[in-house]
Amino acid sequence: MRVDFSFMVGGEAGQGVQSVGFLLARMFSRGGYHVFADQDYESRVRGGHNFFRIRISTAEVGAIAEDIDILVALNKETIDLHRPKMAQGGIIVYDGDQTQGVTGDSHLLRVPLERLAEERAGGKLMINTVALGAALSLVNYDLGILEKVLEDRFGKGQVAKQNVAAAQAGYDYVQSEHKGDFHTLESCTPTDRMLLTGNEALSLGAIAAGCKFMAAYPMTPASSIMEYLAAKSEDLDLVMVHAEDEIAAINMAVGAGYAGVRAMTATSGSGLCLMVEGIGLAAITETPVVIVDGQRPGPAVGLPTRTEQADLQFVLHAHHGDFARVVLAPATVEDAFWTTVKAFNWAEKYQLPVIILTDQHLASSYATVDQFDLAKVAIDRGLLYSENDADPQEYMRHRVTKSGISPRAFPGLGEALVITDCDEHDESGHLTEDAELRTAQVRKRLRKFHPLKEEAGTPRGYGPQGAQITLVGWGSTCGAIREAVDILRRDELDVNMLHLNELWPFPTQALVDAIGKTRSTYVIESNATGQLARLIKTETGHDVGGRILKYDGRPFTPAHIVEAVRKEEG
Amino acid sequence: MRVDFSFMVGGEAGQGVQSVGFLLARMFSRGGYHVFADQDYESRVRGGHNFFRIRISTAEVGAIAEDIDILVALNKETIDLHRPKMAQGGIIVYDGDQTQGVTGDSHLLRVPLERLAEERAGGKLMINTVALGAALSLVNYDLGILEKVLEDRFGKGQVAKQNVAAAQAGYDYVQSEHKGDFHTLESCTPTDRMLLTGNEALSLGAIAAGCKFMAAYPMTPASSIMEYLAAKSEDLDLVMVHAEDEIAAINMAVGAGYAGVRAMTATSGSGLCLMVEGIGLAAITETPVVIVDGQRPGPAVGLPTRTEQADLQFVLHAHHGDFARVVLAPATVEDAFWTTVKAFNWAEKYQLPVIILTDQHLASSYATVDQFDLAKVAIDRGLLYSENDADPQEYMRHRVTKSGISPRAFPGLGEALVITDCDEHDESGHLTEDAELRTAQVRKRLRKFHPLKEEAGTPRGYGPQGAQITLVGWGSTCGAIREAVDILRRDELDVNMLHLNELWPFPTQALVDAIGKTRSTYVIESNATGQLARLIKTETGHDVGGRILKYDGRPFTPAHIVEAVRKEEG
Amino acid sequence: MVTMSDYTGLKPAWCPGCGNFGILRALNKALVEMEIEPHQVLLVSGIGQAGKLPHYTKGNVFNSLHGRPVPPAIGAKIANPELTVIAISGDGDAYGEGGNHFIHAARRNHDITYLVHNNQVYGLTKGQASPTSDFGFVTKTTPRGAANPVNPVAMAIVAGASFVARSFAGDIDHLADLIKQGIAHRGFALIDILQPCVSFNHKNTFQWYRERVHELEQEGDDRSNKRAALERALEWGEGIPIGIIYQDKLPVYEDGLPALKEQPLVRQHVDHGRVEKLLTEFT
Amino acid sequence: MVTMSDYTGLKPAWCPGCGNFGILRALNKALVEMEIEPHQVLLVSGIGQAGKLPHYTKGNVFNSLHGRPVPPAIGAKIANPELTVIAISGDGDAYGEGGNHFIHAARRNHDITYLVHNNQVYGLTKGQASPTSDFGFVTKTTPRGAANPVNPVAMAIVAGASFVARSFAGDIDHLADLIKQGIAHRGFALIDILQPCVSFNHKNTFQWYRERVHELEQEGDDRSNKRAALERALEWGEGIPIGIIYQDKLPVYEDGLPALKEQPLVRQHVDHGRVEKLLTEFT
Ligand SMILES: Cc1ncc(C[n+]2csc(CCOP(=O)(O)OP(=O)(O)O)c2C)c(N)n1
Ligand SMILES: Cc1ncc(C[n+]2csc(CCOP(=O)(O)OP(=O)(O)O)c2C)c(N)n1
Ligand code: SF4
Ligand code: SF4
Ligand SMILES: [Mg+2]
Ligand SMILES: [Mg+2]
Repeated sequence: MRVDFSFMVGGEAGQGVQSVGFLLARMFSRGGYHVFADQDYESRVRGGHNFFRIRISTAEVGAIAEDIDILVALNKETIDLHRPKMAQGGIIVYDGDQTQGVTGDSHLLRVPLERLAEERAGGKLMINTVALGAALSLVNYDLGILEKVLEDRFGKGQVAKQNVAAAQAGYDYVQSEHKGDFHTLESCTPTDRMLLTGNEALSLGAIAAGCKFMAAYPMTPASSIMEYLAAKSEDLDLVMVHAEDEIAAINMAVGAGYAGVRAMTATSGSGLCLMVEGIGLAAITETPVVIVDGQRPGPAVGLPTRTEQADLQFVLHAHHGDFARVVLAPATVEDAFWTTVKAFNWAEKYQLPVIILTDQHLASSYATVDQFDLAKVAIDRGLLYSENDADPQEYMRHRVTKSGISPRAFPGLGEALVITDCDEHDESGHLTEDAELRTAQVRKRLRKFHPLKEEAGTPRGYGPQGAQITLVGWGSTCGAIREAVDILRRDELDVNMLHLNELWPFPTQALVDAIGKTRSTYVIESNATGQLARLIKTETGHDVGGRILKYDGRPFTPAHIVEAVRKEEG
Repeated sequence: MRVDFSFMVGGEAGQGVQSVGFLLARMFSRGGYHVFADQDYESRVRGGHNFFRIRISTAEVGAIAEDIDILVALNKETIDLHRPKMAQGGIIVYDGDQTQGVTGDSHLLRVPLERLAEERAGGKLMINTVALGAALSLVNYDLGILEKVLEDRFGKGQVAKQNVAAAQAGYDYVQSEHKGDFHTLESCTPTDRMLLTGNEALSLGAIAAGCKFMAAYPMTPASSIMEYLAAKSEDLDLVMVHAEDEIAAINMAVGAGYAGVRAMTATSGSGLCLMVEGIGLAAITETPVVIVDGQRPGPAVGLPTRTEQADLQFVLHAHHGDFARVVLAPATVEDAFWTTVKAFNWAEKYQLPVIILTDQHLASSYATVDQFDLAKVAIDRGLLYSENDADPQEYMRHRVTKSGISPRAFPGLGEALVITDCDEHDESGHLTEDAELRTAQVRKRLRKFHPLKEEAGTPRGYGPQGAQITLVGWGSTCGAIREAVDILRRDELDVNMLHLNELWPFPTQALVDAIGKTRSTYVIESNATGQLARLIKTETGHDVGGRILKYDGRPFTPAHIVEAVRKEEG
Repeated sequence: MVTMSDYTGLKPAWCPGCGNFGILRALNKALVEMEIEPHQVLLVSGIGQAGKLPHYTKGNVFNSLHGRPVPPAIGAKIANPELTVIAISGDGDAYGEGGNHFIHAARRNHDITYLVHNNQVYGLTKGQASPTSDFGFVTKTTPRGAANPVNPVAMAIVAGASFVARSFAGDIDHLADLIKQGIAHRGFALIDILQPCVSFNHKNTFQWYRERVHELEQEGDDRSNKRAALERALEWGEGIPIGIIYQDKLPVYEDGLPALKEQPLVRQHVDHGRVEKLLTEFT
Repeated sequence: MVTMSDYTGLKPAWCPGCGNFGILRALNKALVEMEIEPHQVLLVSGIGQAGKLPHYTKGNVFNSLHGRPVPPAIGAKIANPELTVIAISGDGDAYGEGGNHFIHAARRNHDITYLVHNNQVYGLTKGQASPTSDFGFVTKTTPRGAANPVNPVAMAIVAGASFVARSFAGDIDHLADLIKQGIAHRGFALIDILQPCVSFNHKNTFQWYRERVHELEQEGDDRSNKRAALERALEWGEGIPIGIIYQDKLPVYEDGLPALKEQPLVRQHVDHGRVEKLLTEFT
């Protein structure tokens, strides 16, 4: 039988919500479960209300569930807010000694977290680990791997030991005091599956693709990419520059790209606004650069720690003038790795800016994935100039070719001078005002789009081909839509999914084929105006009436989608 | 009989091409002619090749012609480049003494410009005015008003006098030495029509609309707006701040708008890239601001002194998140005035950013227009809060209303505190993370779009309704398309024009009506991908196949359009 | 009479013990003591922990973009010079993202007061290095230590600010007094405020600052001597001077604007008679 | 052997008599005398008259956006430290639009040489005020005169640059010598070059500068004393010092990058063995 079980850990910022949540997720991923977990936090460092949701399953899982089986409540607010979502037989672990005013009995299990932490694990700092033990105890989960998990996190030593003691205290307490049901979760076959966030997968993708240079300015939810690359810069021989602002960041990355190194930057909407001119610089100088935009609700600063998908039309059109670009939107944590590898290859192959649209939800959600097979990471640097091919004296960076792609040389690596300009230029790269040379360069830059469009993949389908109802989505909603398809099919609705992780070049034909055949189509997006629906209209002429939109900063759940579709389909 | 006559003045930057061109245009506008003139110059201060084209007519005229009747060539390059475009019987005035290697006889009239300037007008500086006199002489134009025209330009005094002498010298020389035909142009009834550029009209529109604050950073072709407002700041009690960069510029303007003053900024594509975040700031704080984007060829710096219309999709989508905005594109010099008045009204009425899309061609082209009737300039400041309506303690800047519009109060003018935030906020303006408040504010901001769309006008038609062929354009191409319609109709083609100067809200119904009826539609734009055509597709579903595109930085001529249509229509 | 309770705002979302509480209190105190009412004040802030301050007091509030409080503050001041305009930033906001506005607002000497909560770290985004982080300060974006820091007070003096001061969030009276002087000063007044961040800066703590700050002897000290001021400004490390480091009368940008001579722009209306005259210049 | 003719580029589109010609010549002279070949040089410029310089000589060229030559220069230098990277700006480019990059590149002390053609005006856009325009300088955007100017050399010193110099386009030998020293210096080297603009600056002419510039006595003068350097830096008006105003050995950003220890990034390849190890950290 399929196990599908949900935990939630809630409390104030600063109480260690993230830590318990992560450790729970890790315990189950080590134990062979599939895990999906997401984070909800406010734009503050202490106080407020944060929570971490973990769903574990024996089958693949790509979205959170609405119901909570076990809620670890580090404060009363958590109980008040989330009690209505407790599943039948669900249990709320909380510190009854410390939490005043909790009424009613249902779901509640009092565990003296603070007392146990002080008595058995050396202090209040351990409260959250006691809670972790309590939660694991409620599912009779084997604590055998706990020590290793804690050592991996805290290093071998006193801290790890204290944590083990704390968890054991919570575990033991529940085993002896809990009078209700236990939901036993046996370990499955342990695997070497990875547990990581979208941003971690993306960062690994960049590193695996040979990215050697990043410049960025901190901004949620992109900062953790900077921080990961910075942390690994010594071991992996790469450079991460914390720039003075986003303008500097993208221009540095373009400079490094020009000099021959795979380079990237990462930011969110506001920062992207400041990078727009740099996108045009990359376009006209035909310099490869990868730009990660971790979307969050806008306009402006909006909701800084929450999620949205309302940058699509912006990134498609950011910058004046006509030129080719690429916009990719990873659908899952695993996809974040592979999409990033593709982004670096296409940036160099087509010598243009590639934008990776991710969002806060994907960036900070954890999922279990099979270890990335690095043998499959092919690095394609595109057309390179070699002194064997042609006289370096005659090298011209922007030579007009049939494909629109001119061989790249790198400054200082040979005799060829690499000349380029963000003014319109001639083939040699020197500025020109000539009408014909201008026209030729514009055409050349646009022409690159044809082979690119050829190379682009097809959207991801799910469910039977030719179903009557198609749910169309893009980016981080993939897991939720997929699961909604499963649920709706169990309802006997004939539904499938079409999910895009390449937005530009747009997979026109695939959309035409899919939408042409369905009775009803729903575009599902985290924004207020239906930006993908608009793009579909522009590219295919199809006006998709059905829109399931959400723009409150919270991610879609499968249940939300299911309900919306059911309502429409009667 | 209709007079339709063209001059061109050409030479190096620094030779006074602009000066002669302007004076010629002024002489004819004073003399009662309709004038249209455009400028072509390179991104350099001395040298290179510049020219100034002046077309005069007894009927309205809104575009330049391809043929030149009189060419004033201040150097040999001018002759080489433009001789092929001389009309039958056209004449090239040049200084035969100074210009070597001019061969052939056709069109050429040697006038010793330099010698006459030195002998009769006190020096070489007067060469170009001698040429002016020579040109006027060739059309037997009455020099009576010359002195006044020169005094208006140079002030009463020695310089004006020398210029008169110089012009007279050129005039007399031609009268006595020219052996060929004269093309007599008699003065018409003098009028008080204005002769001004698109940017001058736009600046006047801003001033007339009560704009009191501008902040900007120099950038061709927007600098002349800054410069005009700066020049008039003392007399008209307004402030023009030359900011450190475009980011500062738009943010200053938004600050002034928040404080209750009509405020604007102006730039071109690259500068606009830097203003994108400020657009979102205006959107989420619901602050009125007018942003002029004088388009030029991109991407990036592109062709800095030339023209293009490739910012449309960019300004429609600039910034992450979903919100309402306005995009207007003046069609003619006269329209630049009225569109700007409208821009300020809409910005305040709907409390949002309004973008005026102009371009280098319109910005720097001169046209004659009837004096603007200031009695028709209505100023509508939109919904304002008054202490009589409600208790200032209860004032909330972002109150959720049915129309989406909340009354504005201004800080410091009363007791009401005006609170706003570029984070998502509640009605009072304080930051919030609440999902419902967020949703309500997003909807409110989008809702304003409905009354706006209602208020929007219909595109400008020309030619008979229901013609078989429709030419669709936007912005500065209006004059050229209009004239192309006239020419094609004389060819017996059943053509009309539909011209948009409001791009967003998009006049969907008007387009559907117009395109639905025609046999063939051509979208005419100065860009490489057909950005308006794309917008039409998105908004109406119609895929306009016919595209007449130009992206070499040079403006459309009627002849170019005529030829393209003829080719398609067989 | 204006009292402290007139300046009670929303409950701060700052960490308990944060230096920002002292700054908030000092600002309120200064405004109360100057008898300025909330509706006469405009607080323009950026994004960061510091940028939230305006919500926690009373006044007109324009909470602007990260790095950009200064330009809208300038725009609003020119629109209505009757407003007491105070811009509020964190160190990242002011000297990182907003560095260009900082130097040019100082240079043009706009008549605004600028409070920078300098905790030498990015607080809101959770602990990355800021441009004022001490050399070698290890953070997640500078795992091998931060680069040379910027010296904001020296920078402001060189850029042309006419009032440059430093204070400490742990000394509310000192800070309130400086804020009053800054508001009273005509021209650009920077007050760089040493502000402990208890969550992310475990080096520059209350204790650390307390051991180092010393009040400048204001008597007998020529505040307007730029060279001497720079000497004071460069002092950092074992001793950190607080107080007014430089003050002079310099041309104020707004004084050069003829349009502001008679009344604030916001109270003026367009005079179509004068526009009519402009039109005739084109005939 | 490298000769001047190796550095012949396209014909300049500058106005006859422009100070830029002298700068072009001095740069070529410096490169020739240092025996640097064109393909070893990377010239990164912004937009403006100054920004066109790279087209008029020989080398690798990245002609970048207005105000932005410094960041791509940094990116390229880190990608390939074997390149001699020279950034080139006008005064508007460097200190106006690019002001933030200027102070932070100086602060982090990146190993590039920065030539700023300071004509105290916007040349290419036809004569608007620049951040270095003298106080009261009347232009079309400052009809009542420009505000207080920025002092770029003082700014660079305060910001943290380790080599700060001023020269004059009218003194090619002096300038060429400074450029050589700037290139030889490890760290951020600013050379602010007084450059007459014959078309738009009729105040600060060749004559005007000639009457004022005086070479700093380099002997006996402790270049690395910041306070003394600031004294020199603040001198402007009747006398304008040229030469190296400040020089010191300060930590260089690129020296703190372990990835650059063995070979330039551009010659490195990703090692999937090492990536594999990273993957296991997530299991
Ligand atoms: C354009 C842009 N870039 C980045 C951010 C993310 N961001 C928000 S606050 C902040 C820095 C906060 O540091 P500081 O200004 O020192 O303020 P503090 O929180 O320390 O008071 C950053 C980088 C943003 N909101 N906008
Ligand atoms: C983002 C942006 N803003 C403005 C411009 C227009 N622009 C080009 S050069 C320039 C200023 C030139 O002055 P300076 O940097 O001093 O160089 P100079 O021409 O005097 O050598 C400006 C404002 C631009 N190209 N890009
Ligand atoms: S993170 Fe630091 S600056 Fe921010 S509130 Fe907490 S203590 Fe204060
Ligand atoms: S405008 Fe000035 S800076 Fe530009 S080329 Fe001419 S003289 Fe030189
Ligand atoms: Mg800070
Ligand atoms: Mg300059």
